[in-house]
Amino acid sequence: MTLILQAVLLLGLIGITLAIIFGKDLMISVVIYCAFSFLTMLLYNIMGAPDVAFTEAVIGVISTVFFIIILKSIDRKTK
Amino acid sequence: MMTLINTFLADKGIYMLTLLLLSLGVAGVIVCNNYMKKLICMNVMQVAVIFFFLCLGQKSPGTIPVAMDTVVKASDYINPLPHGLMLTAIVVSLGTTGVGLSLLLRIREKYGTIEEDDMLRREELMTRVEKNGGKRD
Amino acid sequence: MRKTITIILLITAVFVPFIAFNVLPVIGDPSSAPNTHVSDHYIEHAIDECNSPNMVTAVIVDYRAFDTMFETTVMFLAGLSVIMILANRPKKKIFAPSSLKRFRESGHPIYKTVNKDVMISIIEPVILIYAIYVLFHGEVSLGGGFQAGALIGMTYLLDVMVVKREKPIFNLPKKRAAAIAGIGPFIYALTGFISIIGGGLYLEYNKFPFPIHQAELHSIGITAVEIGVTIGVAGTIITILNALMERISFDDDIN
Amino acid sequence: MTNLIGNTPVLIILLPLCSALLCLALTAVSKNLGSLVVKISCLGSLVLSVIQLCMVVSGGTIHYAIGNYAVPYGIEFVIDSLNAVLLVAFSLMGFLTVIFAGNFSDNKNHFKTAGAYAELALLITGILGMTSTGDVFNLYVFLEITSLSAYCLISLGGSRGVVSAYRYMLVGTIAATFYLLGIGILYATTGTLNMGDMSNILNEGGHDGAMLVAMCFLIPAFGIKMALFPFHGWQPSAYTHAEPGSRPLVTGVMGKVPALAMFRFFYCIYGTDFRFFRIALMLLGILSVIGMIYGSLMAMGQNDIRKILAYSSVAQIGYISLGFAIGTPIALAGSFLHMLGHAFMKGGLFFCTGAIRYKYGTVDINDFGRIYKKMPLTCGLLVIAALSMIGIPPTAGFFSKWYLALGAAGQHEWIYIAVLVLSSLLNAVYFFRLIEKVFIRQSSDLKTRWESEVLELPVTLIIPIVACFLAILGIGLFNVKIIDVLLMTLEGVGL
Amino acid sequence: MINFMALELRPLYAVLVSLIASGLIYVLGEHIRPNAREAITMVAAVCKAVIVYSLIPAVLAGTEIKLEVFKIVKGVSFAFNVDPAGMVFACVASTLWILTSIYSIGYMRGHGEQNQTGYFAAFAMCLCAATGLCFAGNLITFFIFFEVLTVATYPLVVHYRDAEGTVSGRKYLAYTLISGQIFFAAIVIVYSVSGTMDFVPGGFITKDMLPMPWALVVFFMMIGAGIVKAGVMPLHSWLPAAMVAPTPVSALLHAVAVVKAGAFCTLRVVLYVFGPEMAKACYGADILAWMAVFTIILSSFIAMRKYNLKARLAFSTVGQLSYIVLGICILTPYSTAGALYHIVAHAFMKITLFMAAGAIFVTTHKKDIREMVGIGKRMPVTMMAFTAASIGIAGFPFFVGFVSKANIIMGAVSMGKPVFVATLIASALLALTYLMPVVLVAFKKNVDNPEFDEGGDAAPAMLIPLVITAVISIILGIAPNAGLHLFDLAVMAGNQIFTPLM
Repeated sequence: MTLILQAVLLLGLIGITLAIIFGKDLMISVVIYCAFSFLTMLLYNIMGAPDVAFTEAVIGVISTVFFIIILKSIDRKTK
Repeated sequence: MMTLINTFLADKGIYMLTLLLLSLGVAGVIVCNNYMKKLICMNVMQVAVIFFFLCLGQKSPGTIPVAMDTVVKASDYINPLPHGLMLTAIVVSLGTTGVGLSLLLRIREKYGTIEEDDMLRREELMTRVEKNGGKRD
Repeated sequence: MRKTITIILLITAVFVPFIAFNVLPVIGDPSSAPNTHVSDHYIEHAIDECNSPNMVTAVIVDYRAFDTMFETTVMFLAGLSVIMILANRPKKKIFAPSSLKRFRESGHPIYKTVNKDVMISIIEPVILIYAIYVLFHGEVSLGGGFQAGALIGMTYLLDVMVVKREKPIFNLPKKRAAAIAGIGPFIYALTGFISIIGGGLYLEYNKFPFPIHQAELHSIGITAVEIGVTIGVAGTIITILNALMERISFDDDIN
Repeated sequence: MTNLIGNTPVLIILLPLCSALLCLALTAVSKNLGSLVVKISCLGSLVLSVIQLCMVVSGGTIHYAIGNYAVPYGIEFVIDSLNAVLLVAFSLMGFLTVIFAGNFSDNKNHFKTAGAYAELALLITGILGMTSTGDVFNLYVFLEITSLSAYCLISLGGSRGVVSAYRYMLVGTIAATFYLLGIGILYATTGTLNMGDMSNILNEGGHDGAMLVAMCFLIPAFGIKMALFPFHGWQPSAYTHAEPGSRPLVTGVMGKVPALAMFRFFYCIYGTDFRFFRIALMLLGILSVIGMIYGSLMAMGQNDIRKILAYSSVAQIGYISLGFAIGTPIALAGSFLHMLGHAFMKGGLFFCTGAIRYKYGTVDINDFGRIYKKMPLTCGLLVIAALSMIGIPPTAGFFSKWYLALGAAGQHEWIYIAVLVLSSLLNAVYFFRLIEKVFIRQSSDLKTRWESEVLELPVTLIIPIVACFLAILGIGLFNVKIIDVLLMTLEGVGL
Repeated sequence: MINFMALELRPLYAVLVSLIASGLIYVLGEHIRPNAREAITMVAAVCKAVIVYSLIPAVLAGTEIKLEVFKIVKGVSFAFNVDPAGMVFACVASTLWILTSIYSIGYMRGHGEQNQTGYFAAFAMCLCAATGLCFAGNLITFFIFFEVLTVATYPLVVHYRDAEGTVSGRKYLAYTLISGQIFFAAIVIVYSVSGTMDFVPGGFITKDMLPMPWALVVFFMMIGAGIVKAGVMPLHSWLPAAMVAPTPVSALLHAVAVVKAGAFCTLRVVLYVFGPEMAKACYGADILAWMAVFTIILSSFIAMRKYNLKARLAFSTVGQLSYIVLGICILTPYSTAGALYHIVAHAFMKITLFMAAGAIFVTTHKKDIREMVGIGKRMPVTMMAFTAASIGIAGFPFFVGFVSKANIIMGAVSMGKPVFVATLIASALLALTYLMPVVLVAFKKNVDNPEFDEGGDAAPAMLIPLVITAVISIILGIAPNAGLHLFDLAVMAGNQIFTPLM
């Protein structure tokens, strides 16, 4: 059962990645990267790695904040 | 049906999806025109590898690797080694992201753009200027 | 065109071998190679060898402590690199609070209902206490030095991003944070060195020259190391955050 | 004291590490203390590695288990004769670079200087660690330390440097990811991370598929890191625009360490019994042959001395991997001899470039005309290093080429000999162009930053130049001693 | 306790003396006065000559002088082995270094040359390499010195640092480096098939090691380096191009070190590596001999068409060097001795010619033969020496050229090769046709060229060496063994090679 859940979450991650690659707005990319990070955390938890999940949770927040700070000084729109 | 899917997933499916994620990440790094997106894709790539390692450590009846009792049996707990390794890998990825972001900021300041094709054009121009001894043609 | 070819090559290179060879173990198989050879030893001996019920902690700060030392160093290195790269940039004001200031002055409803200064000053100590809990409880339950450090970093992040105070809750500006981030891994390295003084090999906690029971020595070692990691990680995150936000510059503090 | 000597493998790495960690804090105490500590620690590391080499030569391979855990459970350092020799060369190069770098630092800003020193020390740490570790994951961590500090050092070289560093970072992270994936597959097959243990399990047989798949990831990974031919895209601009003070180390040593790791994987872990070994060698041979020709051809078209040297590195890495592709002990020894020699040649050439840049502020070879009258020592090294690159005896380059060719002849790979000859002729074209420019071209007056009647350069610039000069000739003339030491390890692993 | 005066160590000293001199000149170079630079050169030259001469008695007595300094590559030593053939070349090189040094001092000062530090340093380096070549005991030692010689000559060729010099420097490098690298590949192949590299009189390669087509390929790969340096057509074109260098350099190139090193390389490869039997069996010697014949005739014709004196002499060198190659390829003891002795003969004659040409250039700034009408009036001594050397080149009896050519012809006769005999005789006549006009023009009666009325002969520093060499070349013609027993050495070398076969 966990495997199916993992597969579904992975599919979600793949979808998010595609959205990031093809997106036109960097802010949206960054925000859905935050979601990506959250899904990853869930996934790690399901796989029985709470330590890694904990770390990923913290890191996900921090790196998203980093990204957003950077976005302040660069153009949001991309081709 | 359920067991069939489970067997397939356990055998190949999860690995396939992980590798797909990895390929997407690598492809993103190569294809994306925007340096910021390249950086995000780089993170995706690293997550895929971390995921791959954690897959290796799964054990179907096992619980999380925190000992509940003083006497432990190996088959009761999930393999802790990949977790340890991947903690390191995550930290490294955070470090790389930080460095990448600061480089990005710097590039934006020096060149005014973070798009690959603009950059290439600008670099070509700079090379030509350098060749002409500082004069623009 | 070149990119397309690269990607096609890449995907073939990744998938063909996997389809051609059945090289990976079945997920969840308790008898697969990665789950038997070394890992059994870690699971079964974590408690008696390292006095740490959390096997992951046992692995990262005892069995493979050397890796973790360099992992912390990587963090320090990242922080250092960020300030080196961003040094000599034109100094600007901290923009995050000032941009929020617009919200505040325009009378956004959120600023009317919640006094965020109060809120933050309640949340921050809680997070800090949690961080310390995670730090010292790492060998028993989830967490460890890295998470604790990241939490401390998060506290600072909240502090500088949300609140505009005269003095932040801990005043760690500029390069001082980087210097502190360096001290963290140094504590780690020093801990390892103590066991050399005690006559053992590097990071051999058993050989600490303290007259205590062996299991306790491991606890002391792990705790010391975790403190190092915490300092390193917290320092680094604060450094990077400062550098990215404040656009710190080395120019302003020429001694 | 004896206790400390027993811990040399780890102390060699700890010294630069601790100095780097404390560098910033010490600078807060006193202005120049941080950089001084880095210099001293690099010297200490050099001394220790020499002691360690003596120990290895007399007493055989050193196994150092960190934390005193039994082998597959903890991390292990394995110092065999190969590592020991390379450690001496790399730490010497590190020490020289640290001395050299002082001339390019910002004298007004002590913290920035200290930061640059810390980066350099960490780069040295990573390089030394990668050389001595015996654990595949530990190798990854050191690889990341090396890479991260290299990204930073490259980005410090001006606005072009930032872009080069960014591109290198993207490619380098792909390499690191592939490496992780490769060792992941090997871990999935063997359940261990220790190199020796892994080798034992893999050699029981039946793992050929997994080994092949892992190899598919490992070759690009190491290829990118060492700038082997099709993966070299990041390298020329990165080497060109790296921070001048650290450039000798970045260009001279950084590419060699992944080559060593590659050797470890294919010869020490996989072993020659691997079913696809010959095919892999052939592939590697083709790549290195193309790389040798391509690098030399590209270098011929450049005017910037840094670019010339950067492209020539692509060719020279080809020499090293050619030795791996031939695979007999003598060819492998040639490969490692070239690794040592090239570290000093390329490092030395960049020391010269740095010195010329320091004194006259130019890197265009068209401006080099007749500086040899003002800087005979620098130009002497420039010529010796260039001749060594071409492979004129009695410099180091000739002898490594000799062993490579001898190995190729032993395996009846005549085409490799032809390529070696062709490549050295192409090298000759651009290096003699450089020499011609240095010695022949008349030039306009160049402004000098350093006026002294007695010495042509500051002492801190002269020391590395003289040391490289001696090292190139020394490695050449005493190559048999080095080869004997190298063969202590290589006899067992080659074809 | 090592005996520092031991016979075995002397070849090493001979090499080191000039190496140290070169290093000293380069390092001190700009900081010391020109006198000191020249003094270093002279002292080193004399020391070297003394060391080399001191070895002659032992070699004549048949003593083996072998020295293994250290292992240069795995399995092979950096070895010196003094044998008669090497001794001949070493004597020539060290003797002529003294004379050339005196001459260069005069020339350089008289001409006010630049870059003298580099000049003297590179010159000493060349001599170091040439001596090393003579005494090298195995292929790799030989190759090391051979390449050092190649590189050390380069700064001399481009001495003037001008466009023309650069072009000829490139040409020189292209020829020598390519052939040198191919030589390297061949050495590797030879070592890997035979497992040895020591020179053996009579060769060490057998048919089992290298079957036929490969033997020829490897033969030419090895010989290529030699014949490029020796200027055998069609690989000669760097040699006339290198004429742009100052005259002492040309003298060095043509007489003392470089082309002779090529000829010597040919000798070593044909007779000491492949050996007469193998060289004959793989047709290498025959092909090379025909190439030499072709070169001898053609170069003479080209020389006639050149009016620049140095260029004419250059083509003369190309022809004369092919005598040596031909002598080696006839593969008899006589011709080998003749070829070796021709190294001596040609060295003394050609250096006289070049020194004379240089003296004319420095004194009157004339390069073209057509402008030299009546120059004998102003520079009688120089032109007398020139005449003597010219006659010697043509091979008149009682001149040194006769001895060597007679030996080569005797060898050709004994092998029954009438074409070679005819070639040698024809070329002697051709040599007369291109050198005599110079003499005739110089001493033309009834012409009163106002340019040559006053001024007197060349400066003594130039005049003395060239008179000495001219005199030596006459003395050696009358008594081939005079002084250094060079002829005996050459004959010994020939016998050593062919005795085991007979």
